[in-house]
Amino acid sequence: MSAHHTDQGCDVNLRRFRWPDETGIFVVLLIVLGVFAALSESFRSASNGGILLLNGSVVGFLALGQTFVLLTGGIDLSTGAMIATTGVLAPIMLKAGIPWPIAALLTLGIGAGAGAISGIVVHYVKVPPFIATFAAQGVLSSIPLIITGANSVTVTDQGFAFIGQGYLAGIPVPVVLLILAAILGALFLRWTKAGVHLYAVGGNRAAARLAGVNIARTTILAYALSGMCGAFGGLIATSRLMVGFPNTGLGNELFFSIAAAVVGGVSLFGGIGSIPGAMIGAVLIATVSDGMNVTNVNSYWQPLVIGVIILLGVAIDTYRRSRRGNPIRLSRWNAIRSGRRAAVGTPAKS
Amino acid sequence: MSAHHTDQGCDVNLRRFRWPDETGIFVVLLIVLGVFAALSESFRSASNGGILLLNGSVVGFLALGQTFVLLTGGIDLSTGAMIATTGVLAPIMLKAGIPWPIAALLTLGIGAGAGAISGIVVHYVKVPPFIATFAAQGVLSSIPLIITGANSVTVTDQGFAFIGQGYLAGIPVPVVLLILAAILGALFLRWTKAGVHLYAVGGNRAAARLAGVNIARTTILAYALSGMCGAFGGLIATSRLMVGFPNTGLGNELFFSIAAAVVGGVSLFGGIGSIPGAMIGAVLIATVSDGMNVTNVNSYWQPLVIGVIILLGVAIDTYRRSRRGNPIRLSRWNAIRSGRRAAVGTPAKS
Amino acid sequence: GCSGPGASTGSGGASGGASALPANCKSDKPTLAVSLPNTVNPYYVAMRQSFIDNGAKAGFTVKVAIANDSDSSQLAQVQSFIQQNVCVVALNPVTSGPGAAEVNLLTKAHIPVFTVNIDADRDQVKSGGGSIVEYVGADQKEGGKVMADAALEDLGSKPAVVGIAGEPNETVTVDRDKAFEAEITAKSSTSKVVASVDTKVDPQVSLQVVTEMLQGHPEINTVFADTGPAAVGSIQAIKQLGLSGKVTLYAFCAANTKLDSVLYRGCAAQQPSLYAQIVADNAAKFIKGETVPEMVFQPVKVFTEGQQPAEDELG
Amino acid sequence: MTGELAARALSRRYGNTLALDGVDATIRRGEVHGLMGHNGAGKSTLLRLLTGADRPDSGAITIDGSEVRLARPADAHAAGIIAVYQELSLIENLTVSENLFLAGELTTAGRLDRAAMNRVADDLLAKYRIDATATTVLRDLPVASRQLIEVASALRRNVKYLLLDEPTTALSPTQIEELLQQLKRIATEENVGVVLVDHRLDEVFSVADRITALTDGRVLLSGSTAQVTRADVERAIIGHESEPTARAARSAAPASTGETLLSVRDIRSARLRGVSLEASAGRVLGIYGLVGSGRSRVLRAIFGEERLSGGEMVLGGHPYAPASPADAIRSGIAFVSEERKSDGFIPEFHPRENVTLPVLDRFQSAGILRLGRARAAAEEALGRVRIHGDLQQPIARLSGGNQQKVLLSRAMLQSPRVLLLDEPTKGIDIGTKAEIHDLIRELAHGGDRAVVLVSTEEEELLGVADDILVIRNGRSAGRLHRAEDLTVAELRRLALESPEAALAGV
Ligand SMILES: Nc1ncnc2c1ncn2[C@@H]1O[C@H](COP(=O)(O)OP(=O)(O)OP(=O)(O)O)[C@@H](O)[C@H]1O
Ligand SMILES: Nc1ncnc2c1ncn2[C@@H]1O[C@H](COP(=O)(O)OP(=O)(O)OP(=O)(O)O)[C@@H](O)[C@H]1O
Ligand SMILES: [Mg+2]
Ligand SMILES: [Mg+2]
Repeated sequence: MSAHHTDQGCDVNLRRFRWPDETGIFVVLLIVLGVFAALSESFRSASNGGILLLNGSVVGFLALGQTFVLLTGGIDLSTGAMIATTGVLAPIMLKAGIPWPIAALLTLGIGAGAGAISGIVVHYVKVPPFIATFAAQGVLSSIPLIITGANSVTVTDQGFAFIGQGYLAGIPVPVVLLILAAILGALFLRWTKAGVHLYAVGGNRAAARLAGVNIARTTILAYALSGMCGAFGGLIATSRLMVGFPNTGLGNELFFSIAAAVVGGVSLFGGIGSIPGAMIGAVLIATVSDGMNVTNVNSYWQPLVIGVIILLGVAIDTYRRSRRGNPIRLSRWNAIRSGRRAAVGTPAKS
Repeated sequence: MSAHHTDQGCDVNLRRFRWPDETGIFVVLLIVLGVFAALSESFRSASNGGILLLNGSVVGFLALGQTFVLLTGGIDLSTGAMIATTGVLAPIMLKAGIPWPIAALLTLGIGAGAGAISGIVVHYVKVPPFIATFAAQGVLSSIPLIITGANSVTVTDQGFAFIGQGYLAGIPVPVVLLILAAILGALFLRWTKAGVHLYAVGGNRAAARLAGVNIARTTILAYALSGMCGAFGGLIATSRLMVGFPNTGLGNELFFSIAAAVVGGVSLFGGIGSIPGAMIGAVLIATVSDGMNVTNVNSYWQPLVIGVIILLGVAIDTYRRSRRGNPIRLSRWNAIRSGRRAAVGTPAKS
Repeated sequence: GCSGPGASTGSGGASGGASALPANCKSDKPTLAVSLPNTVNPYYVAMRQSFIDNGAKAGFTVKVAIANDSDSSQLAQVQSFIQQNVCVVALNPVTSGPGAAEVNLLTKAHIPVFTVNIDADRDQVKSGGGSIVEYVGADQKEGGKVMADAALEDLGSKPAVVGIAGEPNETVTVDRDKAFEAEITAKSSTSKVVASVDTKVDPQVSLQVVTEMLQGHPEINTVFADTGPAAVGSIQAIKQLGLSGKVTLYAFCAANTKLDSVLYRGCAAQQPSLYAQIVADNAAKFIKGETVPEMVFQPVKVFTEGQQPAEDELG
Repeated sequence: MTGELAARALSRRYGNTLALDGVDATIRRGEVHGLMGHNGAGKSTLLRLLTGADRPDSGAITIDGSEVRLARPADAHAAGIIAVYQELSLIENLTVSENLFLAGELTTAGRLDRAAMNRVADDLLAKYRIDATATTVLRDLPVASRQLIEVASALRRNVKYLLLDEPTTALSPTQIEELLQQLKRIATEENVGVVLVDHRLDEVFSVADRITALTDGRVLLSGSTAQVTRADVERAIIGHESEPTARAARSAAPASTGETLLSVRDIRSARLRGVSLEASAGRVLGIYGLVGSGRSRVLRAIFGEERLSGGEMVLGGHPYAPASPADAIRSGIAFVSEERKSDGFIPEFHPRENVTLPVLDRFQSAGILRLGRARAAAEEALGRVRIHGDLQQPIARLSGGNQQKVLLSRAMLQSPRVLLLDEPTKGIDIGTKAEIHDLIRELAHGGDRAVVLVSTEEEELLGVADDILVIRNGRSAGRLHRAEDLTVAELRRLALESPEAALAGV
């Protein structure tokens, strides 16, 4: 079969140890952290590390959920609006006297359920995910306004503050929750059937179906997980302020969550990417946002700075991959756009 | 050749006349128009028709530009921010004494140039379009804030009002411009080599390259066109208000432009879709927005109503296609996700 | 303190030339059309309710349109008002520049316009040939000024080191920030503004960016939040960083939030319901041919320790 | 213990095409059943219906006499029916082992047992002599290996009926022999009913117990291999008995010894380690080598698709260094790639549009396309190869062989100076194959054109090519062999020998 040339030393090395795909963007993250740390003493403080992660936790959860959906080749536009809905439902339940842990679980359930409905629409009604979740976004951003008449709902049960303001072993609870969820998610993707099926459906839906994968179940599961992650976001947001606002999460959150996943190497075309990658992407975005405020970057410049940093980061990552000498991997995007459809494909040389 | 059985009447009919792909969503549009007209007398007035189209013209231009990019399998997130940038650049040029027609042309050129830069980054730096245009969005939304210090720039040249407020043969100029641009765009896609190449690149990048398509030129062209359409949007927005505001276009415009294209049958995966479809999608979205305001739908309910109408519209369209007994098109999304990669593959009948 | 309806700081005023008014004004229940930026901010929720109630009392059919913070939807809504040939329009522009274009359109259609809360850009109104019957709103600059005074008073001899939790993209809020800064530096040469962040008028965003600002500038002892939602987020940010007692907040008032003696020590409130009421009443007068003042600057209402602004007294 | 899977009057219509028209067929366990037919006859469709990948319009599927409803592939799997489809249906972003076990993963206590799966996968890879490991990502494997992996994946499952759609197209002769033996063994020893779709009579006759031939969606012939002759099958497929072989045709039309059109000198790239060749006008140059030896890469390098690190090329007397396929096309080179689905055609384009894509320049005036002229030219080009199927539909809906014909006519339409063909008759039926061989030779021998042909099928290579270059490990000996001097055995020996030995030897 295809020839191996042991005289080509670098090939042998390459085979012996391959850096994981996430290395590149992780290095970019380290560089960005380094630059901000050099610029600002306050940025270097340990407490800032906690705050950075804390402030990034909501987008982190959304990015986590988004990853499941993106892996199947879908997209979830409703994830920000899910924060709005669950963020007011939780305090309403608390007002009704439901103990906070139960209210929190119910909220997660509602998030998963609402997500599952998107999944059902995508799979059975066969509407493109963009449209199905666009509609879900509309519904989920109207619901809290309608229920509350645009008023905020104050949380009456002080225990609920634990979710957003508590600390476990010195780490903010939202960060602990996110880390746990990300680990569980990564284990799920790697060590369960359903996890592999998510990749399979996104990689080649038709082939997955022919192999006997239950596409319906897989699709619905992905959207339900994303909905649940959105509900985590809603719980954290509301708990941090102890007030539920009907328009929380309707800002940059959605965008940032998709961007985090894509920066971390998740393909919008499905089938490629990992949770560690998406989480590194989310931390990168949180770092840039935090760093800009800590170092007092003028707000007019902030969109530009974040855009440029992310572009540079991804470009560096892309370049690093191209240097690995694996032509098919030259660029992940090329691999996706051509390699994917193009089976063996052409060396990405265009 | 394969056997034809003329005794199966309906098939013979099918062959004689095939409704274009856009029919389904067009019928949906007619139904929505009908419902609003039945609900509100003001909606029926002729002048409302003009206003509806006028208000839809900016999103229409963005959807037009977005279509070119989506056809190549990319996405342009910077199109709303392009409105912001070009919308303040134009009045600044006018202030500098440049005659308005020249300022308008320069603005279009700047839009095309900025778009081309995104295209260059996508093609040569091989960064995913989502990231490249996300960065462009950041840059283009910072620029006008930085230039103006968040102040609006008043248009001093009254002639400039023609672009946004003039009428030609009783039709608002923006609508005339959009119709002209859409017709030119549609002709371009069908009757020029570059147009065919756009579809080819989105349909199968690797195969297009092997068929001699210049991928670089095609990609850059698509983003440049989208940038130019964004600049049209900026000109219209500024001319309608006679003031350039650095935040214009950063709201729902981007989302609506993508949604319009997708509703009209343009695939997010590239290679499928048409300009008439995208334009019908844009008019549908404009109709729903306008109709909700004219019939005084409570603003809390508006996101829900627009989401549900669009979902129903696309679902009906999908269903209609599935009834055509055309297995590859059973569901557009399926076609894209499986049929595309799986060539003849399996009929998507899961 | 607060002055009663109709208090006028402007001069001149206008009277309704009954002949020039739209036909609709002569009907039994003429239409008062209101366009508001959004209804996700309790401020505008209060304003809308007041327009509905007081407009009806003043004999109007009230039509409220919400622009969802988009200039272009607001323009569309104004056009739809023109179509429907309403009697009078109360306009709270999303932003003042585009607001001028809307005023000009309405003037061209001979529909009288009242601006409320946020004025339309006067230069553009003038150059575009439009006219505004009356503006009703708070004196933004005064709001910033009184909060600066309160901060300096509470600090005693210490200089104020200020971080602004602001909305840099709106002229009204920028006015508040500028007035705050001008006052604080004028009165105390050692005081200064060291940082400002963009809160996007969202409590959640405010919480995030204010924590980050306080991280980056441990020397800050005073936060000025120029909107209610920013105040909500700032309070939590200060509390959760354990800076309560070290950092004091002055703000435009947050909804449902009581002031205290340690952290949230002063706020200035606008009174959206009152502005709406003044507009409704004066619009009724105007179409009857009476003269109304051209500018109504309502002073802000100041709250301190222990007080809680009422439902409709907001930043 | 026997059993049977049967199609009863199955019909399936796609738009204007009646792909199956009342087909009856019976597959018995323990037998190999050869399914043959011209391109577009309905073979793949029949397989899809039998595996629940598609549903019939009418008719029934029975197992051991009782009707079953196969709504989705999972239903068929449950009944022990497993298929290997014509278009590879593996998932490129997954590893070999994930693919092998997809939807049938091994778990212990709900957790994937990756170690066990990798073990089994490695065993299978060793058994089928596939050069890969369980954790290789499929995307990085050559087509032949994927094909074998797919077969292996089917065999691994609990299978009663195994349906294979052209499993041998991408394989080398030795791989084919081994595969066929495996199939025979599985049928007899494991009592599996095997359906083998294949265009090569030799292969089918060597293993099949029973043969069914489809024509235009109808069964034209069915019987045991003892009863049916090759001539019967040929008649069923092409309407008459097979024409004289390509080899005979060549001797009938001797090639000229024209001037050198393209000369390639010692080109190198990531996996090419020095290849030289000369293609002369009026001659067909064949390239032979083992799978993975770099044949496709040589063609791609000439076509501007492989980044070269050394060497040079001369085309028509001028230095030639294409930066892209577009350059190559402008220089008068045409290429048919070996993987039509991945980089051959644009799936949503109609055959016509696909055919004219590389030559749109010709139909332009004042920057505007003359679609009428393009259409006429495309129709003329498509007319040269008979296509079964609806040309008014996207090419993705044609049968595999017919897609290949479209791509061949696309290359012809370019009227290239140098035509590069990589496995041009992959999946093409016997009747058309002969026509295509004639076409290639006509094209070359017409005078001022050169053809470079890569084929895994030795008979084809020996029959069509005038000269043969052997490549091994990305290196060529630089010595041409006269095709008429060679035999299949010699070819194989040359391919295995080191280039140096080949130089010294023969
Ligand atoms: N999804 C589809 N949509 C439309 N037509 C189809 C589809 N699938 C197959 N056909 C048509 O059905 C007919 C039979 O195709 P099929 O793929 O079964 O042929 P085949 O015998 O396998 O041919 P080949 O030897 O070329 O693989 C062809 O005319 C083909 O164009
Ligand atoms: N790892 C890879 N990187 C880049 N391209 C690959 C890779 N694997 C396969 N390909 C592509 O697939 C084609 C066939 O793969 P293979 O490695 O077998 O090529 P080859 O060496 O030319 O083999 P053959 O001689 O069988 O054609 C190549 O032309 C190449 O374009
Ligand atoms: Mg077939
Ligand atoms: Mg090959």
